[in-house]
Amino acid sequence: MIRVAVQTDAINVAAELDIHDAGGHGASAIFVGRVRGDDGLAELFLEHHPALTEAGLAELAHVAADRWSLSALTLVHRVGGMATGETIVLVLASSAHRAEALAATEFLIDRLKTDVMLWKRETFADGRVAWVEPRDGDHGRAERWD
Amino acid sequence: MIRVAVQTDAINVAAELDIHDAGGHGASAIFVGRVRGDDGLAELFLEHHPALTEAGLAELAHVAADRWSLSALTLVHRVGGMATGETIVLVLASSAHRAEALAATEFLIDRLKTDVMLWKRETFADGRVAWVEPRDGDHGRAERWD
Amino acid sequence: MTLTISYFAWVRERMGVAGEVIDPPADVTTIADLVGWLAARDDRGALAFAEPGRIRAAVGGTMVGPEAAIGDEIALFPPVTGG
Amino acid sequence: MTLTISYFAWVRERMGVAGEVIDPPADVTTIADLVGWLAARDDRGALAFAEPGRIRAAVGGTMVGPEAAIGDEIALFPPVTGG
Repeated sequence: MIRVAVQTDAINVAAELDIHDAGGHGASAIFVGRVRGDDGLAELFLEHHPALTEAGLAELAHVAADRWSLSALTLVHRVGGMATGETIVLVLASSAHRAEALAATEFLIDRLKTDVMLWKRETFADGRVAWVEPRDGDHGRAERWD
Repeated sequence: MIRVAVQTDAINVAAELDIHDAGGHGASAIFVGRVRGDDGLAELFLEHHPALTEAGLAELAHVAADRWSLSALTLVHRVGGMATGETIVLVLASSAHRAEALAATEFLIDRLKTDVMLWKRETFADGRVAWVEPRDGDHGRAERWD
Repeated sequence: MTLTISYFAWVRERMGVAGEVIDPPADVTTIADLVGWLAARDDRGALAFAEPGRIRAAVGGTMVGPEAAIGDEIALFPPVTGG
Repeated sequence: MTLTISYFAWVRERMGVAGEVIDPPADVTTIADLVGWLAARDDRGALAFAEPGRIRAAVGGTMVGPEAAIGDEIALFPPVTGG
């Protein structure tokens, strides 16, 4: 069961876990990414492509499902404006075996950052606005899976 | 904030997530291990040492907190009898950076299987009872962290 | 060839529009050609495409490199930063 | 030397008790010596400790190897299988 969503509504981690968890999988690995407020950030805005962002997430999900033996996979990415502490992204991968669930989760979060049409714009408390630049390390982490 | 628990009560993943999540960490990696019922298992019993099991979990938690930069760490292991689909173990690691949260979670779940005084006994639907033998792969995975 | 182009993030901001329909000259055959042509076309193009190496593209919904052929539906955007 | 020993999992089941207080001879100085002595002591010990290589131990709350010295509080058990 693969579930992919791109949404402006807040991500409810517990509810997603409930939906995902219906089967009682042996092992579930989960990643939750949240808006960090540690350098005066007031708002994070995620710009997306109306069609290609969700298509990109769905493609990544299918690559993961082909590569690892997964019983369920959930990929939810928030877009639009969000405050510090709010959840940006949720990855949930389940398998009979922990190594598969953990590897798929790590793959998905790494590739999300380099392969899907999403752009972060930060607004700081002092009024400054800046588009986030990709970090050098992100491409290195993403390429480990090639 | 490190939280370690050994309990006979069911593990409430959503509630643990709420407690852990109070700080709004940048990245949280989570692992949920459940009782698999795929080969006729009726009940899993986890035997533990009244003092050393929790001490072993706490030691692992502190090793992880020394090794990675974590803002919060939760380690909950269930003991006693449990049915298929129930949660055996929950690992929750948070950090400002995803790589730290993911690595700490993987370390903890690998080492849990080799370093903490816990023993699994399986009772099958046909009445057969067997103590679980460690899997060869578990020691290999645990030793990656040495 | 008539192209529908959409822009995202700071490329969109610098271009001042989310997209446009254009008809570039016949010698514009690749993404790199198109980016060069837009950069030379006007001030906003010069601003948006001052550093062609920082521009990414999708043609018909597929991410492509700068030497890829142009197509009916093109998206031009900065490196992605999701997750 | 008087030792308090506790047994776990199938070691406990085969020994028939969760623990006991024992006073082994003076030449029992290591965990390996103790396991060998228990295996020779009676039928249940022979059953529980038939394969000494599969026995793990903790002394005073710390996991130790077979060549470690015995101590007041000893736990003997099979390889762990948590997680």
